[in-house]
Amino acid sequence: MSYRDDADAVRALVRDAEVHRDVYTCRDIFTLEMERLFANTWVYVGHDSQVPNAGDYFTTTIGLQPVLMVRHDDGVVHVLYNRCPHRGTQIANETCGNTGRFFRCPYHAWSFRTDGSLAAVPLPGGYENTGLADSQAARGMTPVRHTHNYRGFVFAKLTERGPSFEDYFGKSLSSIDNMVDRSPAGRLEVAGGVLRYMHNCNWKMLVENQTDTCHPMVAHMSSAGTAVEVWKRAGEPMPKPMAVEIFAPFISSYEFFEKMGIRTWENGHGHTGVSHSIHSDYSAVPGYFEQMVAAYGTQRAKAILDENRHNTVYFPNLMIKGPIQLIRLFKPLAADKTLVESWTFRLVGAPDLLLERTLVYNRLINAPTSVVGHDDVEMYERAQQGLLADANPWVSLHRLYRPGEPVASVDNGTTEHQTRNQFRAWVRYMVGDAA
Amino acid sequence: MSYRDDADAVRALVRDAEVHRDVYTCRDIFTLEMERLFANTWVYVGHDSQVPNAGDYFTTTIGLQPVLMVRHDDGVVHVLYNRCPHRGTQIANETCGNTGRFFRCPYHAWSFRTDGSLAAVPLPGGYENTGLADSQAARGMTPVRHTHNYRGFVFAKLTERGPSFEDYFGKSLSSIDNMVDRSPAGRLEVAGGVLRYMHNCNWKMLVENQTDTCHPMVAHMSSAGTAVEVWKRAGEPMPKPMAVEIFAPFISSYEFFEKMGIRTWENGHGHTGVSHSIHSDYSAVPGYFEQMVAAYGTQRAKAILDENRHNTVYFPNLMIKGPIQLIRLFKPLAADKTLVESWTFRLVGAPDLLLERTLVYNRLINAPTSVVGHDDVEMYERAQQGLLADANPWVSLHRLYRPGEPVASVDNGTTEHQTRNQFRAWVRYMVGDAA
Amino acid sequence: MSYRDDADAVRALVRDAEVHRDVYTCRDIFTLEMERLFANTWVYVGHDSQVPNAGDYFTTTIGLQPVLMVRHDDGVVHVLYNRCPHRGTQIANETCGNTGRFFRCPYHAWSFRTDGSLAAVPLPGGYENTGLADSQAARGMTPVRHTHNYRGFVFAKLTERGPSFEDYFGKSLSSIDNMVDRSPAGRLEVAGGVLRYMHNCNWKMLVENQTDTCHPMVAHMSSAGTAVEVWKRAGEPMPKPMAVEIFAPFISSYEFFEKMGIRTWENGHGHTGVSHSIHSDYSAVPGYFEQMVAAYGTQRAKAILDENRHNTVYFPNLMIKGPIQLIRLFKPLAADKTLVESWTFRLVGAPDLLLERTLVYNRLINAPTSVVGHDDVEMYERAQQGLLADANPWVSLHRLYRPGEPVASVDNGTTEHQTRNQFRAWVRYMVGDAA
Amino acid sequence: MISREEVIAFVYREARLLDEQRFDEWLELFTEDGCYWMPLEHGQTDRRLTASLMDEDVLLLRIRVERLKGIRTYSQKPKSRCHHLLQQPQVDVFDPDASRYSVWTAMHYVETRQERQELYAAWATHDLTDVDGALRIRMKRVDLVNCDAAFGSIQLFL
Amino acid sequence: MISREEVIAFVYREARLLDEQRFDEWLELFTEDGCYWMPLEHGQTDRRLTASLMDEDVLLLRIRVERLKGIRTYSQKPKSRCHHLLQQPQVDVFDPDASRYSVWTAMHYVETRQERQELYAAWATHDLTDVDGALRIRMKRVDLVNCDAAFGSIQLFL
Amino acid sequence: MISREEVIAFVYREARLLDEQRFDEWLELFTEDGCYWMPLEHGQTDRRLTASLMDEDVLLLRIRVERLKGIRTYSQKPKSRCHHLLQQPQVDVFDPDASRYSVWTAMHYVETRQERQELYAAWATHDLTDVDGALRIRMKRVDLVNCDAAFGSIQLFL
Ligand code: FES
Ligand code: FES
Ligand code: FES
Ligand SMILES: [Fe+3]
Ligand SMILES: [Fe+3]
Ligand SMILES: [Fe+3]
Repeated sequence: MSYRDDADAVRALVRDAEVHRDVYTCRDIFTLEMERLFANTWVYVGHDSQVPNAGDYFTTTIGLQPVLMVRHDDGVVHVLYNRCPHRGTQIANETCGNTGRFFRCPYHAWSFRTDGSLAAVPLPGGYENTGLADSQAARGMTPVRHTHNYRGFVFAKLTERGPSFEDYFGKSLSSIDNMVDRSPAGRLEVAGGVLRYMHNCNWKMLVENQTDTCHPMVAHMSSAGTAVEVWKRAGEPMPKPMAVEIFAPFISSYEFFEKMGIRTWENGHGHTGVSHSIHSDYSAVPGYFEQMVAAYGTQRAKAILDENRHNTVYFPNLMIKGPIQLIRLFKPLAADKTLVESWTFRLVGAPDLLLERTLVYNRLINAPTSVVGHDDVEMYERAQQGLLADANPWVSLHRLYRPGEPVASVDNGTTEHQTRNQFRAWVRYMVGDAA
Repeated sequence: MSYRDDADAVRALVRDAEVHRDVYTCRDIFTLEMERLFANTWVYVGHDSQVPNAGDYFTTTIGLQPVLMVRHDDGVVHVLYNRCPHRGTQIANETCGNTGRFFRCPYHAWSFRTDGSLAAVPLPGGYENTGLADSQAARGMTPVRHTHNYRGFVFAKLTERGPSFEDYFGKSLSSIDNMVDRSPAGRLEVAGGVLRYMHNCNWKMLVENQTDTCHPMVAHMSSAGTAVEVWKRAGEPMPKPMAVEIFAPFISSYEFFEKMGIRTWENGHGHTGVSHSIHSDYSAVPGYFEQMVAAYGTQRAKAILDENRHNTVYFPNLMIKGPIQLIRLFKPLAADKTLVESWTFRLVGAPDLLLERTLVYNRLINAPTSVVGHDDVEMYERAQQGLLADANPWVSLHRLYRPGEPVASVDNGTTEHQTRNQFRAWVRYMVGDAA
Repeated sequence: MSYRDDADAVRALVRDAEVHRDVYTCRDIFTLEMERLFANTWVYVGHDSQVPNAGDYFTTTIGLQPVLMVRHDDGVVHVLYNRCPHRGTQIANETCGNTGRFFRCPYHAWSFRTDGSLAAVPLPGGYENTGLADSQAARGMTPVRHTHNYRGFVFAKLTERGPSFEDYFGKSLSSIDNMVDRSPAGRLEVAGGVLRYMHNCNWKMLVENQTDTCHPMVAHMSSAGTAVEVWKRAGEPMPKPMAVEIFAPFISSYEFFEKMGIRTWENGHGHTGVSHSIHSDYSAVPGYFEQMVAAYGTQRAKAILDENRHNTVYFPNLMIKGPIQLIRLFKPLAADKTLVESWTFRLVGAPDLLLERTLVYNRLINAPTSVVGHDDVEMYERAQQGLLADANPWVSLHRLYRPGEPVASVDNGTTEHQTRNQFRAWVRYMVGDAA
Repeated sequence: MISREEVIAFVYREARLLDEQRFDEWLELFTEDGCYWMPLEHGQTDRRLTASLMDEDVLLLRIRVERLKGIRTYSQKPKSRCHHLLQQPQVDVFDPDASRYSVWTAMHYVETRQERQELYAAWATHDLTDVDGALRIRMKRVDLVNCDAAFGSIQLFL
Repeated sequence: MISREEVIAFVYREARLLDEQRFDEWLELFTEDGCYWMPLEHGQTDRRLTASLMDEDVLLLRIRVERLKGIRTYSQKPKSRCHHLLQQPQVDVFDPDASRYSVWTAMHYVETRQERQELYAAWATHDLTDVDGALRIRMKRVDLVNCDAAFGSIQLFL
Repeated sequence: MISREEVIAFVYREARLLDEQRFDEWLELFTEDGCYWMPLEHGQTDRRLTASLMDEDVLLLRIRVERLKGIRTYSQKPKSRCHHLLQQPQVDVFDPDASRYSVWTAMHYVETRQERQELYAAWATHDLTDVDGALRIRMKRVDLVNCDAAFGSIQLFL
């Protein structure tokens, strides 16, 4: 049986409160995810602050597709396939740079404007009446079909299929709004550098973990628990070190996580930390509140800062942390290989101390050298192995499942509803029902 | 053509005295071996002396299935899939240890009794009326369907299919009996540590080599031959070094191996060394015979020690050497990748010198640093490459083939009958005829 | 859809002036290339000067098939599958050597004459009435179906299909002729050692590059351009260093390459440098012309030396450079992996200085440490990645395309005709139309 | 008085303590305000507003060391092992009066766990000082040759 | 009188002899009762009732060396090559009176054959003694950082 | 007067210049007729009629160095990085009178670019001479342990 030609087989992988392990381990499913999920959903590409000036570019991937994001003369950010129409050479090979007004292919010097259109070809006479003019090659570097720049966050959809940007994200954009609003200037800038962490597991395990509130007090006891213990043994030196302030909430009680709440939205999006989160009790940053009040007035400033969402999942593979100005992109490389990129932002107009804390958080939690990261990776990689066991092919997502639960709702913070929500969106795309 | 859906194509791979190279090189065949051969036969898991006390566990694989062997409170050894019913995490990741009365999953702290049953889940309220109770997850860590502990040797069969333990092994158990009987106390203990050797070849090449009596005097001339020669040049110092005593028989004459005899049994089992073997002439171990006589009486003791079987193959992937208390497990990892584990045993109640000799043997013959090992691996890995040649896809197993040869018989020691016997069992399982 | 069972799908991969990227990236296409292209065409094996004496052998591959070339007692060079008919062991594992009158398998000592026939088996009695006599095994090491030794260049065709040697190569042999004729003795000898360079790209990208005359002035500006510049800055020391003499022509003008001309032949063969080439202006080698005149007379000697073909492609995977006595073999290992072997020759009877220059050329242009090589590999490997972009699956081969262009013709040196020519031959073999 | 030989010997001893998993003794090699820094960028100078792979004071280092011993530290079941191979350390700064010693050391670091083995190539820079006659680490900086690459878990100390 | 420098030089020379495939000369570095030991376990102490990867007296070592030259040693057609990279050896015991010298050396060992190349990280401990003025090996112990991992063939000497 | 210590220090410095990508300074270490040689065969003696992987005079080396800086050197977009790890160099020839110094050095070389990292094991032989009081390289010979293997691009200098 091949999943490609059997929608029912794909449908059968996702039950009300269980999923079949093939969604994590099967190579064919991964291939279909690239074709049906990552090509038909709005996938995060990058932030426009990475390409501030005309000619600035940033190379990345959407699923396994090589693309680049470039700022055109008119200031608009374009997303192009990073592929020469002549022989297929990747035009840009560095992570970022400035290409001036043109891209020039290093193989035979075809050149392209920063909107992808073909600018010039050496010895053009050689192409007269050859059919080139009518070929796709003549149109230059193919642009990605749909792109949308939402307050600096650039998303792209590779095909005609799937919903519009607004329909796709709907209310979930409120999490991006809150992160941006936290800048007195209402602007974010990528800052500090990206941490890249390779995982030998399926990308979905990582996405699910973002709203998995029953693992911190267990899996992170070794890191966060030890941190608190060592600090206590040291006589609780004050002011509480930033590191301890960051570690400690990871081992909050079940009750803390239950009360925090989880909100789910249409199309697989959702977030933890409806009422509060592990980021709620960070010590104040001198001067910041005043800047916010100056920019927004007291009431609005309070409203913005009182929002303490924990992790917001933008299905399929982006997570953002508004209160700490950090996003994580889960890049699928193979059924059992995922690259995690953790990006940090500066709140334009806010004190450096906020960026500093963001960087400390990223280093302590998301780096390949991070003890919290080690805790999690161990779980993912053990699961990737354990799922090879054929005797029980089902993964349980029963926690707080209710028959006929609504797509959009707010639940007890320990529910697995958001993971179920992701899989319900997942299966719609995988069987091609997501018009 | 796909072997999966074409029993005739699979049947055609095994002729009376030839096999098609696809059985060694084809990835699809390997996958089917995991599903049809390793799941439906009795496969060796481990020895119960590795888990002497309640809570002791040992992790391993059956085919590619992650399992663990654990001693339950009641003293019974259970074999469980090493996989959490929640999200699939491997419960135990170390080779061995003691888990106390419970296994606890490191991800969300579900806990299980050592018979696999679910003991507790945090926040159990979250699972009321969710369907968990009726799901397989509620039953905990899935036990392997069938297990049998034969005089300490634990075997398992993953499915309902295939014969009972007794029917499957029948008379071949006599080789295990002889190894155990060699202990005055009638007990074995795994001892000394396991040697693990990675091979870039198909697992069957190794199994076949166990009863391949026409290769030692050729392939091992470089090691055993040199050993004898160096010893001779040194003036044959006496007492003959244990190493020389071990190496020398490898280059015995063809006649020696012809006379040794080979016995074949039903279901692919068989052994070399019916009348004598390369282990026959080891020098006596002071005190041992007396201990045996005390335990069994002279006649029975003699009978036990006169049995000098060389290699007994327990189809599909175990080989035991009774006279030297050593077993080798050939773990299939891929069509062209095999891990060989060589385990050694102490004869409880016998002199340490016996274990010492066993360890010297294992080190000189089975270690990744062993010259005899180097001789053999070179042959396997060359064959794995040579079999890519399409011109002649057949492997010859003609030696001493007789049309209509019986399954169970005793033959000239240089016959390839046992390899044919293995493939005849192999094809029955691979086409699903082995009820 | 599977290309194996769908000739139309394969046909659709090659358009008049475009090819689909699957020909470079698809694993199934690669497998079919091994079966239909490399098995049915005349593939270069080696040069008979590598096995001057009886018993001399050289091991290599044809596609992925392990073969060896060996000189038999009668002086004839045989090409045999490097595979023992017993269990499949590779008989010879070293690149070259002398096996005497027999090959002896290292596993069970079957021995074979150097024409492959079975010479002896130990304990032959064990094979009486076993069916061995009637099996393919009894015929020994299988010879490759067809071989042809053309002036020292040994080619082989694995199957019955495909044209005869003469029909296959036709006029293209004139390039080999010219290389051999450049020896006053009319003989070549492999000399100096082979450079082996691993590429993470499809083999065809390399073959195409051999007649790609629009890339040097672009891609090699970094190496050849810098070489000339550094030499100029050094005050153009004279005599011009051999290295500069070799590098400089790489950045010749477009006009130079346009005028050079490209010739195409039937069956995918062709060459650049009809009128002149980058090898035309090397400084004279003292004494060589005199030797040529002595051997051939003035007129013929001039004719031979005035022929300055640049690169001649012998489809599918050989390129020869007559004027510099160098050949490159592009060995396919996987859809995205290719081993390039660059071999050099001595013109028997000519001054050593010619071989010296050949070796300098090979080192500067074809070594894994060569800057020119680095330029090219970067393009291939970028293309292998870029071609993963799905948006535009077509590669453009439009340059100087004319509807209904003849197979055999001479064109402007910048045309992509030869690449189109290769793909037209390619598709005939891939759909099985090449009787 | 500290000699150049002692400075060099100190660097060798530091690596050996790690390989022998004597982490508590290793921690004692740092001054109270000592620091372990692994930059994310080549030639990185900023530690505050530029990310690093590691930038740990003694408190954080102690947390790591204690965690490695933890019975519920599952990523260390089974344990990782590490192996350092140092080129002869080069003493770049030798200033006894200021009690400043800076040592540059090319190194390979191998970390292994179960069947996996990873090799990292790096340069270590030790800023040492003399605390009542004994050398101590003010700053150990480790620059990976491929600091900008994606890595799997690095669980012990380069 | 043996100096520390000579002890260290000896360890370097031993490795170089192996890399230059001068195996006969290498054998002569061992005392008659000399031994080469590669334990299977970390910190292994027992050699008799615990398995080892190698535990060879001079007879066994000579068998290996002779085998490497054998014309029918097919696993050496083509030959393997090895390469040692040693960190500066540390003299742990220097006792001329007892003629005992113990040296600890971190090392990388690369063994290559055809297209394969494997790297092994290990620590060597040389127990040396002075035999009429020349250093000899009583025991060369090699502890692999991943001694408990599964290995392919290791055909030459670490 | 050149000392053995200076000869050894020179070899370390040469490798460090490469790792720090100070290629122009590195070039100046060669004499005018200096040469960099990487043989293709084990124990190769002939340079003229036997192929080599590299056999470069100062002109060719300068071409490489200039190319690495080139804005159109696409194989260096992004840049490669290299890392040398040297075993203690052994001075095989020390002849101040003839101004000849020959040093043998086992080394590992790591070259990395993007996500790729390759390790090469080799032995370097430096033939040095004294040019008005400063050591210079007459010949740097690099023998790879697997010189006959197939390699991908090696873009910098071992
Ligand atoms: S491949 Fe880009 S110009 Fe030719
Ligand atoms: S995965 Fe085991 S408890 Fe959740
Ligand atoms: S495999 Fe060649 S003789 Fe047996
Ligand atoms: Fe976590
Ligand atoms: Fe054997
Ligand atoms: Fe080129």
